[in-house]
Amino acid sequence: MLYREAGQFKTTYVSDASIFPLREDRTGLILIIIAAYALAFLGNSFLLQAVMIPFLVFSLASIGLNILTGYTGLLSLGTGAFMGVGAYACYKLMTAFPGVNVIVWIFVSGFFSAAIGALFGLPSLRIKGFYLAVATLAAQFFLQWCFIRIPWLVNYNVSGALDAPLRTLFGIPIMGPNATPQTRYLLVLTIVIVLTWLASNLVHGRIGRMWIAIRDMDLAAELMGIRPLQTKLLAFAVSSYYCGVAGALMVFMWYGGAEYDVFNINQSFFVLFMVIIGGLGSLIGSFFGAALIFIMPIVLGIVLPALLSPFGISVGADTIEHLRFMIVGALIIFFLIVEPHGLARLWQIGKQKLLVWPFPY
Amino acid sequence: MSFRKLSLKLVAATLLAGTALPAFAQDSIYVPLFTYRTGPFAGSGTFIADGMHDYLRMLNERDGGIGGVKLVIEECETGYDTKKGVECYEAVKGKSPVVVNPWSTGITLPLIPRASVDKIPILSMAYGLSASARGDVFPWVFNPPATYWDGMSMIIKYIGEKEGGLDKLKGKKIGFIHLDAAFGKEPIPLLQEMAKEMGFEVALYPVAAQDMQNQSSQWLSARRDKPDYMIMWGWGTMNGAAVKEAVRSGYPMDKFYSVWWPSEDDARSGGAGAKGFKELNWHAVGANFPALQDIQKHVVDKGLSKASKDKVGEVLYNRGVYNSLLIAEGIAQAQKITGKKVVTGEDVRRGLENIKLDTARLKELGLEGFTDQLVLSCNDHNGHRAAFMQEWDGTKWVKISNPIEPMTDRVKTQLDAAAKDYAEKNAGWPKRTEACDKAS
Amino acid sequence: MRAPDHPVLSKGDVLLAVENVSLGFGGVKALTDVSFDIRKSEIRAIIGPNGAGKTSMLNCINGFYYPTEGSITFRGIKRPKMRPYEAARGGIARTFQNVALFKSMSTLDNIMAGRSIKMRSNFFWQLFRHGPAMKEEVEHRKFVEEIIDFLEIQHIRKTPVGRLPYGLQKRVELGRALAMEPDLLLLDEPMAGMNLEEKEDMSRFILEVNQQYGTTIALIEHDMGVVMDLSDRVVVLEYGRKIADGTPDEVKRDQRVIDAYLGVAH
Amino acid sequence: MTAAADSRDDTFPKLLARNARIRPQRTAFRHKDLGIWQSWTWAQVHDIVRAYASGLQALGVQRGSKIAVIGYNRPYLYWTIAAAQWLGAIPIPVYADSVAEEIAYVLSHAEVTHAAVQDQEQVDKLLSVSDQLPKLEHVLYDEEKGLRDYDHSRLHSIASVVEEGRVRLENADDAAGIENELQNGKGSDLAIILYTSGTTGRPKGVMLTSDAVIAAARIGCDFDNLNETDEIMAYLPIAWVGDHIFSYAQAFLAGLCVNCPESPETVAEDRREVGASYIFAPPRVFESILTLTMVRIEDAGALKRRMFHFFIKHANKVGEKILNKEPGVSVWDRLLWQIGNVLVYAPLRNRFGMTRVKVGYTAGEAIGPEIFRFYRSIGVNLKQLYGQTEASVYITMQPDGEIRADTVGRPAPEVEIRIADNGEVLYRSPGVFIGYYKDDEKTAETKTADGFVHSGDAGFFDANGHLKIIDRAKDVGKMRDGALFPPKYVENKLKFYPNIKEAVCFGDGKDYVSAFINIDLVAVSNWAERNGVIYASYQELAGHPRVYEMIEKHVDEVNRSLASEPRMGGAQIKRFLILHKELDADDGELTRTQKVRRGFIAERYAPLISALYDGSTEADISTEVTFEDGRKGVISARVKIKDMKLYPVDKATLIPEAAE
Amino acid sequence: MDILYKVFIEPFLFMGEAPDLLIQTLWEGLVSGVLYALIALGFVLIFKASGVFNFAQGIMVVFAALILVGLYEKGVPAFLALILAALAMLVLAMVVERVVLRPLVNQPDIILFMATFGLTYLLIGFGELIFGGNPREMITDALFLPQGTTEIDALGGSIRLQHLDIAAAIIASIMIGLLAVFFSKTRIGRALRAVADSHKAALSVGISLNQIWVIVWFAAGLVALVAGIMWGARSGVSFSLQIIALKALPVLILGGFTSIPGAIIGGLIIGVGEKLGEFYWGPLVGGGVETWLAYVIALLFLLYRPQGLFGEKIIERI
Repeated sequence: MLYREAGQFKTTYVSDASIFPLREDRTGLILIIIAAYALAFLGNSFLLQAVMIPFLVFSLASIGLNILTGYTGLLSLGTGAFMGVGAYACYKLMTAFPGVNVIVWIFVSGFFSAAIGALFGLPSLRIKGFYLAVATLAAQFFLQWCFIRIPWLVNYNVSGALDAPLRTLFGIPIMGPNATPQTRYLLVLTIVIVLTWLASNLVHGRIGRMWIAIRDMDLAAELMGIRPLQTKLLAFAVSSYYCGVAGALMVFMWYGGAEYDVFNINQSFFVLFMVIIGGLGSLIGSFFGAALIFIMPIVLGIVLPALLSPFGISVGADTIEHLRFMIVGALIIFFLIVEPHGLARLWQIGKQKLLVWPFPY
Repeated sequence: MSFRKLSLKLVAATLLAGTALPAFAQDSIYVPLFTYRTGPFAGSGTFIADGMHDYLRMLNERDGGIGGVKLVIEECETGYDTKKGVECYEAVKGKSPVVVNPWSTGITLPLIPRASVDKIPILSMAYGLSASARGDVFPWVFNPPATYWDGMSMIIKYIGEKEGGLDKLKGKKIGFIHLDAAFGKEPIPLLQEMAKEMGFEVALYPVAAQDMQNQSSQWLSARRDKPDYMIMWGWGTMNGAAVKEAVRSGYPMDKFYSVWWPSEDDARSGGAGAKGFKELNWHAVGANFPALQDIQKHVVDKGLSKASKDKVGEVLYNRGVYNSLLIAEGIAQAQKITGKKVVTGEDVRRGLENIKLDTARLKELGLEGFTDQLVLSCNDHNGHRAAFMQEWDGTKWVKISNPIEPMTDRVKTQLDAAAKDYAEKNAGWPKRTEACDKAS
Repeated sequence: MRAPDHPVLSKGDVLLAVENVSLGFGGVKALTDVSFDIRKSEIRAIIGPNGAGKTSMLNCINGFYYPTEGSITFRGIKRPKMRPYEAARGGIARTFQNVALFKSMSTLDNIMAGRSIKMRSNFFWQLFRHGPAMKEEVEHRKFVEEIIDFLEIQHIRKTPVGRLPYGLQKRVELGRALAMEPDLLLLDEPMAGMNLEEKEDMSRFILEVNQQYGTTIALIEHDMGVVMDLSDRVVVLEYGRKIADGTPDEVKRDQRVIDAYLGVAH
Repeated sequence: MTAAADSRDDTFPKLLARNARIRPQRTAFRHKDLGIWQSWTWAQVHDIVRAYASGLQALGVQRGSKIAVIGYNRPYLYWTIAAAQWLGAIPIPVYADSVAEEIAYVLSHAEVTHAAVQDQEQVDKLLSVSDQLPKLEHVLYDEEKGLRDYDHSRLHSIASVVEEGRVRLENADDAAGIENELQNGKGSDLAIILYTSGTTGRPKGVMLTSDAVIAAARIGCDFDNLNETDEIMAYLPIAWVGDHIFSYAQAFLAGLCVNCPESPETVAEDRREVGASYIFAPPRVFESILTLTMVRIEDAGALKRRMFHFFIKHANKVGEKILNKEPGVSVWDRLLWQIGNVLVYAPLRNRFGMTRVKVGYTAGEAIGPEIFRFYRSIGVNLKQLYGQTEASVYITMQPDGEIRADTVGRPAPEVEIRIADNGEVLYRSPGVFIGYYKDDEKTAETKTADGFVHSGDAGFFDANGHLKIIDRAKDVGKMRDGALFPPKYVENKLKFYPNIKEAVCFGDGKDYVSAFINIDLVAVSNWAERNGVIYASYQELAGHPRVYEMIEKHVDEVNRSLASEPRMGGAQIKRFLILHKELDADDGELTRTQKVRRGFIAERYAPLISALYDGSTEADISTEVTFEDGRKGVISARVKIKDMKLYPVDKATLIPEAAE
Repeated sequence: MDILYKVFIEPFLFMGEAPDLLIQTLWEGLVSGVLYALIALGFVLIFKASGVFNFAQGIMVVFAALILVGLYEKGVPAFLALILAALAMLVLAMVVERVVLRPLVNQPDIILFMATFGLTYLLIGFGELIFGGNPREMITDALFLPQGTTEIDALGGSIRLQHLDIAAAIIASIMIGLLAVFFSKTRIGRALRAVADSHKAALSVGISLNQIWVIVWFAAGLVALVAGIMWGARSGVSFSLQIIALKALPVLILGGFTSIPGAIIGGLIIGVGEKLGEFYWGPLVGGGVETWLAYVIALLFLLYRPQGLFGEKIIERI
């Protein structure tokens, strides 16, 4: 209904291959980005700090896992650990070379997780499906063990934890306790936008096609000359890069310090939920998934007491938590039944409906 | 209430979430309690949460709050999960809390740097970052009445006494079974330092969080290493499982010591064999104190508590009560110093620095003999108070020792080094600018 | 288009020689001592009753299986044990008995995926989708569009292949194989499950590929009419053994072939 | 800007040269090919056509040569026309879907020496009839696919010819020669021969001069203010005069951009992609779009469906008035239309690819009024025109603000029209043809001495001076009293009512008009349900007195409307009956395209017809029918006949004389 | 060289030096192996018959045990509580079939896998809501499970065998035996095997797919109940038990997803392997290797034999 695709024809392959071929989509995207930036100046610190920053961080991690699981079809349960590698690498780098701006290190830290990710991706040549999930579980538990066991990683901190020292950009604190949620949000937002753009370039090009080929029919892909190992490893590396950066952002831009425990198996599951609920093989789905899985419980935590209190039911924080669990669980099942291809598919259907409006198809 | 109104309310609630609710600030004091009644550590968390809540609730019910100002008590469920803990912090931050109790070392760590920025004191009672005992470096963080280092030094001291002097420890082997996390690993440097000096040997048995209920290898190793003593730094389900495994593997329970976290349930799970298991404590168990009786009367009997009557007075319940005692005292002191009725986080920080729980004050509070006296100051945010040893007799904890003073000198050096290290590593860590109050 | 280090073959030279190939899975012998050759620019049919080992033969040729005995010589070079992608990069493309398309991709992307081995722009440019990456994308798109045009599938260019009818899927699959610009094209039952009209179209495409690009084609097909019309030479397998080899007319007259097809053994 | 051209630009190649001069960078042609819209600017087109002409010259094409153009809408085929005209040769476009025999007839009739065709398919057709075409020297093709191994001694790809031409043009003499050829072209030269696919007999070649075509094109361009920013979709057969005028003549004259679809299957999608601003389609295209719309909307959710119908109803009420900028639409109605525009009309226009439509035309046959109104009410400026190949299209057009569904508009500028006694429309305009190629007899038959052309259609001017076409002139009968009897016109009026599915009228040579009526089962059974009419079978329903009552009302309305129209009053229906069975193609009563086979019906139902004219009130009939399973059976029935009241013919409404 | 000595020589020397500890370690390994196998068995049952990788198996273990203990605490006699707990698993199986499996039939594996994730969340929330988050004690006495220890002095030391562990091993063996009989001797069991091969085949046996799902989920629920009792008796009933269920994954990998004997043997290998690893090699790297050793063992094994211990060799076809 909002679309006027009549007259939007393509006269070059470049424009035909563009990721958003329709003007309306481009406009929408720009509006969303503007709104996201505007939020930095409109939202209160709770919204920025406890909702938006983690949402963006998880979106980035979901994009990472989506590249691996959604696009390449390799199930991974090691996301948490790969995020951890990024965080620890970032910590080591920025404390070892405090002279270099931390933003650089955030981007560089991803390369370390990429390397580790590729290493644990090696078995993927021989192992498939749930079997591969176990290989990544090995990564998850082994790396997590390394985080505790190697004090060098935290510069022998007594607390055994990562902390976020003060770092500035043009004299404005961007990390550490003095960095306002606003600056951190803007930084995270920018990083996420840039990385999402790059990811979208990748998945829409040759590499993306190779990944999807491997996912859809790996044998056929190989018989077409696509090297399975290289392609899978590349997916592992790129995926882990995103997870690594997300991990660094999580610790230093959101928590402001964390123990190894935040990279546990639950974190891996959490991101996997996001990817699947959001939609396998969809970047926008990663955002949807992160929104649903992360933000919805927060909203529930706020809404449930308000919902129950008028009826004279005052519930404890723990009951709310239990209800949250149940509702999230039920919603996961519900969404899978309603749309097994995730929210992204719903979004796509919605867009398609708008496109063909008023017709149903 | 019509559905329409309800939904409007919902919308409003959603919109207002996390924003400052000035109504609180007018005539009440907002005290958020971070609790975890869910998750793998709920076994410890539930009792503490009950104790914390009930004491404050009792003050509201009995006295109408503190200094005539009602307390607004709100629990925020963390599930011992850092992510949710940080979310809780953000959620309560806007409501001007006078103090936060993270109740998890993992949550405390990210909050420490924020405390001074947000002007909210953090009370991490005998957990968290040990170095935060240094009030001059961490003006906003309090961890009374003792640090884990204090605890470790006390246990060693006690063992030494039992052996007939610390020098007798030479050649002994001490096993340290701990949760494989920052919390469990914190005392290791001190333990190893003492081992070097006193000539005993240390064997470490880390237990990963996901393997808390599967400790057979650790205890098998203990059988191999045959340590003379076992010391445990455990949390949640780990404690109970450890006691069970210790019994199963036939480890002599009277040689098994723990820091102050195991509950009655934990000890009980070892069955009859658990008799002799010892842990540190700094406050009494049991409900035979006027204040606790008041809790029974005003809170539990009225059904305002989640705790059942028989749990009142259990060790972790009383631990919660102690925590709330500190909160209440901090607020009361703040009111005294500032003369204001409704105090802020800043005031309570000053109040906490001026805590002076001497015998007279404890008696006044109806807690005579409940705990040793505690005095905090501008520089000392911990007190490094003595604790005593209690032993499981098969049904309850029995106090078996006099207060054991920590080895302050030893702990102090560790502490100073750690505080310095922390400040250095966190480049730009602010120098204390908050003025010190003269002890009143 | 091929790398120049290969010997240049002209029409009629032996492109691929299968010598005494046997293939076994555990105890089961799929192929026994099969030898034949495929000559440059010919259409070579491999026929035989069900279970004769035809698909196994193709699988050996493109490196999916490695023969337990015997050897395969491609372009005059005896092939070492290789992975399928190496065979593909060496110039062997194929289609599959059961369509093996990338279901979630569009027709265009499927065929573009067939160009993957020809695309060289590095990861960095792929990240930005600019410069060489875009240039390359456009160049190959042109090539792919020619294939689309050739196979007359313009109207389904952007349709996800999963939604296409079977006949069109087969056509897209052929397009994907053609995108590799193969020297040797293996077609595994390209006309299975097609109606007459679709078969005619497909036959036309196969012939045109063969004639226009000089592509050597080896095909498995059940429709004898099609086989006899299309192919230059036919090899007949039965129970994993070769029973006949020759021109369609020769094969048609071979008694063993007649027996095999008329069901003496069945 | 207007399409006023330099007076010297009297041929299309000259117009092309002018376009290359004044708008070199504007896109002239687009063709969806290899996935994208390949584009050519006027400068490029000029360049190609010039080289092409030179190449053709090398192949022996010269002034007066005939060159056939066969294929779907492809830029190179249009350019073949231009290149041929450049050399003074005469292009002869041929319908691409003609079978080889038809092509052979046209080509040999036109004595074609060269042919430019689209692809292998057409080449094969030509080769298959090459023995009938001894004069055909060279065949050029656009798409090489499949033709590689053909004998190329007489076969050339257009690209190679253009290339050859380019090489030749490097030679100054050849270049000058080509320039000469361009300048030698005159407006009075024969520009093109369009073969009309006559319904009967062999196709006739309509010869048109450049002057005629340009004049006609200019009429259209000026009328609707077409200019170089407009886009047109070229998807109708290039051999059809409409396409030639719209996609070629007007494009060259006004600098329109011509868009060629990828293939016939993708027209709908390509149309949407391009979003042309100037569209043309025969009524059946509009009809099928509308039908598809209605079918699809029925699959939509209930809410959406209701919203759709609500707004369409509203549009029906005020949409046309708003489009026509008529006064008298309330603010509320306008607002509602705007809301509807957001929710329904604009999205619909978008789906139809009509978002950017400035003006759209339909012609060829009568468009259903409701279809016509539908498009106008949702804001598509759709108009009707009446035209013929012999007139280079334009005879009448609908000016803005005077658009009505039931007329084809006023005479187009510079067109004179008169109505013959038998109702036939005659016209004279600058666009009329020279004559039929090699058929002077027919030419003489069609063209009067004073230059008027017999259109073959019967019609009349209504009170507003708009022409109304009623039927083919030869089908219009005369009643015994000499009054006109246009059966199709009356039948269409009847069929306008949803309850009437089919109607067959009789009256030629009779005293009065009578009619068979077939009820629409779906509509009438709905009506029956609402009105508590109980029936057991179609036959019973058809014979039900209340159904008769209802149909009688419809017939009465038709009579009243006929009475108010000039010269139509005599065709009022005096007696009618409702048939007891549905007319069915299986029984041979309808053609497979659902057209009434009047003669057959008259024979089969002879007893009924005689009853209609013998005054009886009932008649028995038994007919053989074919059931769905193929069995045959006999249905017998007694059918009632109703008499109608006739309205006096209003003599005041005189026939307005032909304008201009 | 020192490190090589420590890795390759010393542990074996130590094994020889203290054979009692070796035996004890092996025993401990076997016991936890049996328990892993019990959990893995639940996975296998469901995977075999419905192709669903049931992540909720872990929480089902906790849930079953909690119901048992919870009912007992409410005063229900122990064995009645046991029956009621079993019935609860039947109800759960029916609800799962109706609400989760039936609407998701024919969806890809990963979707069903995710749905069991949702189920896990649901059960955690529900369980905690009803029973609270506190750990409980298994009602060992009331169920007449043996307690106590037999100490065998042998091999220069002593070997301690927990009666409970022995009972666990015996009960697990009985369970497995019963399942084997069920699968091979009963009509339903044969149908289940048929369904593992092809869904159509199952229909020919005259049992609907839906019924089969209920049956296998119920069977898995019973296995979970037994596993819950055993683990609970060992280390208490708490929600953190469900994390241990993850250990069933490497077990499954080793044994193959569809093989019951595979699950048993895999469980034993993993159990013994990780205990040996932790006990003899763990100290070299600071201990705690148990957390990942099982996965690494499985991983290495997979690289050697991707189809698992008892899986058919995969011949890829196209």
